[in-house]
Amino acid sequence: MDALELARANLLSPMVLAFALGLAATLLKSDLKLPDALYDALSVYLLLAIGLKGGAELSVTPLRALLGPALATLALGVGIPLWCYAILRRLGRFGVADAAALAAHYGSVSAVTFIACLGFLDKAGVAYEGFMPALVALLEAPAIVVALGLARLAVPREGGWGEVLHELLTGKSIVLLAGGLLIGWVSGKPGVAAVAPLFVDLFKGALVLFLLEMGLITARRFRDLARVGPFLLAFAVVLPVLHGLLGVVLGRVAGLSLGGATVLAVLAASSSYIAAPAAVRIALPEANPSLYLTASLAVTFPFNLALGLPLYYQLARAVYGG
Amino acid sequence: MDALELARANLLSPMVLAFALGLAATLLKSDLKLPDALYDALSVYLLLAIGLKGGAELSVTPLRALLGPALATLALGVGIPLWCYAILRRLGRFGVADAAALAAHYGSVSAVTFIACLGFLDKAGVAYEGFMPALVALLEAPAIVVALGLARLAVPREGGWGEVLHELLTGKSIVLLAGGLLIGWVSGKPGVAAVAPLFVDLFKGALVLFLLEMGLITARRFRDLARVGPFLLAFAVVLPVLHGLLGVVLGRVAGLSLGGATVLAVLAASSSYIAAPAAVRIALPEANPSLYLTASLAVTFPFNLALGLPLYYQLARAVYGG
Amino acid sequence: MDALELARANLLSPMVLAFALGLAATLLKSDLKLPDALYDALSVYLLLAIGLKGGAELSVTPLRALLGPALATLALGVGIPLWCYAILRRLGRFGVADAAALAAHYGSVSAVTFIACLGFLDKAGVAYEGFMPALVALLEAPAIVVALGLARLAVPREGGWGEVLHELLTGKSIVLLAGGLLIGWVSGKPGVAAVAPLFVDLFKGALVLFLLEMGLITARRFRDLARVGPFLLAFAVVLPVLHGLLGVVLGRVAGLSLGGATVLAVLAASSSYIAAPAAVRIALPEANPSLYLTASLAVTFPFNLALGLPLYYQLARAVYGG
Amino acid sequence: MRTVPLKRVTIIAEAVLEERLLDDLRELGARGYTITEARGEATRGVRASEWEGKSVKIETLVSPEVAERLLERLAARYFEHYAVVGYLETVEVVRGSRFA
Amino acid sequence: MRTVPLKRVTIIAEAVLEERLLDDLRELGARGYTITEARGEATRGVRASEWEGKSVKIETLVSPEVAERLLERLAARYFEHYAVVGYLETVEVVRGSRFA
Amino acid sequence: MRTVPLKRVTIIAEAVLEERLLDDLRELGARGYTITEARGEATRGVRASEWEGKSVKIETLVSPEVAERLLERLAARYFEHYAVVGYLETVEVVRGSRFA
Ligand SMILES: Nc1ncnc2c1ncn2[C@@H]1O[C@H](COP(=O)(O)O)[C@@H](O)[C@H]1O
Ligand SMILES: Nc1ncnc2c1ncn2[C@@H]1O[C@H](COP(=O)(O)O)[C@@H](O)[C@H]1O
Ligand SMILES: Nc1ncnc2c1ncn2[C@@H]1O[C@H](COP(=O)(O)O)[C@@H](O)[C@H]1O
Ligand code: NA
Ligand code: NA
Ligand code: NA
Repeated sequence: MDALELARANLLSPMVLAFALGLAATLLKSDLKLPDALYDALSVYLLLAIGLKGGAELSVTPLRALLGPALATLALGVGIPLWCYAILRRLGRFGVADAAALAAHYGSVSAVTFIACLGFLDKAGVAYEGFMPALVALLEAPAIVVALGLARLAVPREGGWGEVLHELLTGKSIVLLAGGLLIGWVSGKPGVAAVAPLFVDLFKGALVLFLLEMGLITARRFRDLARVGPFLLAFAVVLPVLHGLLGVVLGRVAGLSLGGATVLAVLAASSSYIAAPAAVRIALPEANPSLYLTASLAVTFPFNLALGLPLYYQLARAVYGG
Repeated sequence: MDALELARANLLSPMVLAFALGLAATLLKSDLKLPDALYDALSVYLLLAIGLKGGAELSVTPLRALLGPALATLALGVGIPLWCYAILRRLGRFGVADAAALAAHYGSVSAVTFIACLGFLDKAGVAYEGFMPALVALLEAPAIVVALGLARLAVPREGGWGEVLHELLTGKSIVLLAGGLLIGWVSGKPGVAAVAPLFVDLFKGALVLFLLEMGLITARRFRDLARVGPFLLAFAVVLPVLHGLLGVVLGRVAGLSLGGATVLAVLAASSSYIAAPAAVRIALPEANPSLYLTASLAVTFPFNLALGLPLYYQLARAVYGG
Repeated sequence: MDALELARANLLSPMVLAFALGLAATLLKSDLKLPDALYDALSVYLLLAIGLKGGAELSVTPLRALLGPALATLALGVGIPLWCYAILRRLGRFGVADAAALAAHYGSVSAVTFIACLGFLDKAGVAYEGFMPALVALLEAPAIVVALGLARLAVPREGGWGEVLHELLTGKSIVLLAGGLLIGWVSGKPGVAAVAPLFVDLFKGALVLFLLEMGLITARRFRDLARVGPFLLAFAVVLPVLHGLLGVVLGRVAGLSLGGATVLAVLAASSSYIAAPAAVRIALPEANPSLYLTASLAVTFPFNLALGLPLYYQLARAVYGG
Repeated sequence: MRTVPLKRVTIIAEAVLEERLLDDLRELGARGYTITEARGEATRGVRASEWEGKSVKIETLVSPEVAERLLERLAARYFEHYAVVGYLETVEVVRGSRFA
Repeated sequence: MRTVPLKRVTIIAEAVLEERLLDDLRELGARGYTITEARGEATRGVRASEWEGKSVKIETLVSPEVAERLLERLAARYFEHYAVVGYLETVEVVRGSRFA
Repeated sequence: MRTVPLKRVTIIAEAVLEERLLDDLRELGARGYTITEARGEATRGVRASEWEGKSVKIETLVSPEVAERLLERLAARYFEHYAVVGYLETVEVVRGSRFA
């Protein structure tokens, strides 16, 4: 399929359309809402499912194959918040807290964008390394630590790192991802096969329901778009594209396949909307949530979902000469 | 299978038995209850699922095939509340508000009865037009508008139609059904195939759980049966049968298959228990909820589920000379 | 597979590992929690699912095949609380209320341990009688009645048996199990086949999610382990093993297969953590919940899950000379 | 700690009224509100058993004048046909001047 | 707006007691009640940490006499063995004569 | 029925603060608390609309001194950056001496 064809197929997939339905329902002031418990249950399910599948793959992968990609991932996790912070401070004239908060979000990762990327690649028939979920778990925390560190360098504050680090490393998404990876790795492919009807077969359908809810939530953020300002709007689209390109290049350097490099690009380009907001709200309460939540959830997430996925894949094809 | 055989098979299906289990649990004062969130999640799932399947069918159906059935459906949606209102006022001596409220319920449609009908036909091996879910979406609102209009003609009241119409057209069930139809239609059969393990394969099992909860709810209404009076009890059984017959005849005129006409009969015969109660409670607060809820939920719904489905199918066979 | 191999395979199954993940998450003070509604929904699902499957089996089983096993089960339900009570009073020096409360728990049954046992046997390729779920329903209540009776003999109290018996017999787990059995039995194998994608195929995956939550709950009980004392700790491990052995022997006498005897052993060895606590809290409020909950949930349940299952199977093999 | 005495108005109503009641609050000058999901029954009344559905409990801290207007609105618009309960208390609010 | 002073009795109890407490309310003359799901802890007590389960918060608007009887019932039946908290306040109820 | 007058302190806060507020309660001498899930808005304020998430409502029965310390803690630690509301009332508690 050529580039336009892929972009079209992505936009017309049930997953992107369900997200659009959620947006439309909120914008039309429909009373549609999904129970909170369904949203929570689906996010537990999705995280555990990608952990399990990734773990089963890990069990048949030589661990050293992971080394290069892991280092590339860590480099992204440390680098992205550094330049984001600098750009937001210098060019965007944001205060310390807001700049650091945004840096934490864009350096960390959105699991649901990652999951959508797997769906996209599966549909396009592109193979990728099975261990990619391990990289998600690896990329979640470092950027947040780096960004909070930058804020503390600029404005020293009392209170230790203990609580923040503990909350990051034992946060729900890392525990489920890492736990799922371990379970999948230890019980291996036959173990995961026994639970595949739930954790593999239903995966795409569950993603459709989840994205419907994400659409409902995202649209509620739209009313804050005006407050975000043109600089941050541009930032929330341009930086992900640059990060995507960087992800592709690093992926190639680290020896990933074309599909794997596309996934790494998506990890780099995506911005957190669960782990980072929670950590930042506690550790940087003076940062303005309407800036970071709106940029991450109402701009970058829909952009990546609708346009980013095929774009990063095209970038990867260009870089890989495919 | 002959008529009795079909009726028996319907009564002994897991779906009807699960409903009976729910009834029994409440009547025995068991502490069994399903979490509210499960009920809400299942109803989102069921509506979206029938939308998706119907939409995928629409994508391979010439749209003009829909025209006749759609007109027949609209005719039912306008006609049923008119004669229901007249009967309830003249013969039943109900007040304006109660008569209009009941007319709204019987003219609108019960999605779960529709879903149960599909299960019944699948099991009986009877084919039906794939676009029937579109008719459910079409039939939900008109009767409610007509009935509220009748009430306003009889007793003019202040306040515009705006809010009521908005709530009807953006109500959860229409948004999910119409949204599902659109998603299914746009992404087509291959798109829906990707999510079929969730939205198709699990459908009947989910219906069993949903009907268990419906049984629990319905039995709680039984205590109000006495308040409903003999006239309304008879109305709640006789009118559905007449509507069923009318649905079969209109279905035949509109060119539906035998299975499709059975479905249209069920749409006509079923009475709303979600959209209509919510709209009526807001727009006609002086109507007595124990009348319309009890008639619709505690009489007509169980009647249709247990006896109506095979009966309407027999009517269709008679009319189609099958 | 030899004994050690089986024990290892059990410990490394996704189901036991998920339980361990739940334990670890709580002990690491992670914020991971599953929504209450998910836990409730999963327990409804699991109980109904085993009921349906058991019922479908019953529909092709001559009912008299059930007689021997049912009598063996009832004997366990009456005997276990008697000697548990005596041991706890005489040797353990527990008060009347605490001894009776514990006797009720160990005489009754844990449905989730039973379910885990089926998973274990399926994986080990061992066949068992399909009607075993009926025995679970049979074993739940009698021991609780016997134990409460012992407490009343020792310390007469006012208030009739009515409320207690009613709550026991209409409790959620009995209604779902017995209801599922009936539905499965009446609608037979073809009826259950229609809902198998939900109630059969997803079963093991659902069990993994459920055990994750059980791990979270169990670990919260660990802090009370100190209060339980060495006697009760030993009791909570030794008695289950003895009951397991007894279950095997009675199973053999009652004519069960090797697999069936293993299941009966697990029923005997498991202790209740839903029906018994609720009944005891109402009927014996002066009993200390931290004793019975901790022993049953934080000691016996993990012991059975991790070590008991392969152990009871080995006992059965020894007794059956297999 | 300096506190300001304010009225806490509590409204318990069938869930279907939530949006309208919040509109009333905003219109009549309440500066905020807190909602909890509730269920309830009027054990001898007729209404609550008829319209079975969830209830919401809406609490708002307001000045005595706004409280008065809210209760009047309840009486005027809802008492006749809906299952609604309303009551008020005086509470001591920290940073209370924000709300009055 | 005319209001009637009534007692609001709040009972916080382990969920397993809900049915019994509602029976008590009806028996002792309460005309209605509102329930919200709660969770809680008695941070230094022993009870609440032992019986882990959900709590319910039951609120009822009653006359002073009924309030008195309710509190007596709580003390007589529940305080010894169960995790139960009860307290009362005076509130101003619209249409309050319904409840007393 | 003998009751003891105590302060009931109510704190409504974004859910992310729950653990910290409970730590404060324990540290400052509250003997128990009850939590209900809530949602809310400060209709004219800025904060609550920005940080969208669930709220919790924490209630605790305490002596007047502990109440005072709690309100001071709220003002010192949370009011600047977080969406927090706090208020207190006097209530009559059965077996109230347990809590003070
Ligand atoms: N006496 C009462 N005390 C507390 N809540 C009440 C009382 N009476 C009614 N309610 C609540 O108010 C709702 C509506 O009551 P009503 O308008 O009397 O039907 C009920 O569902 C209860 O939640
Ligand atoms: N001081 C308190 N303030 C508010 N609620 C309390 C307090 N103490 C106990 N509770 C609540 O009452 C329940 C039972 O407390 P107790 O009877 O002391 O074990 C707890 O779960 C809390 O929800
Ligand atoms: N006037 C009010 N009455 C009752 N609750 C309020 C009021 N104002 C704010 N709240 C609650 O307190 C939370 C935080 O408010 P704020 O600190 O003003 O942003 C809101 O989410 C509401 O739940
Ligand atoms: Na990123
Ligand atoms: Na109809
Ligand atoms: Na047992």
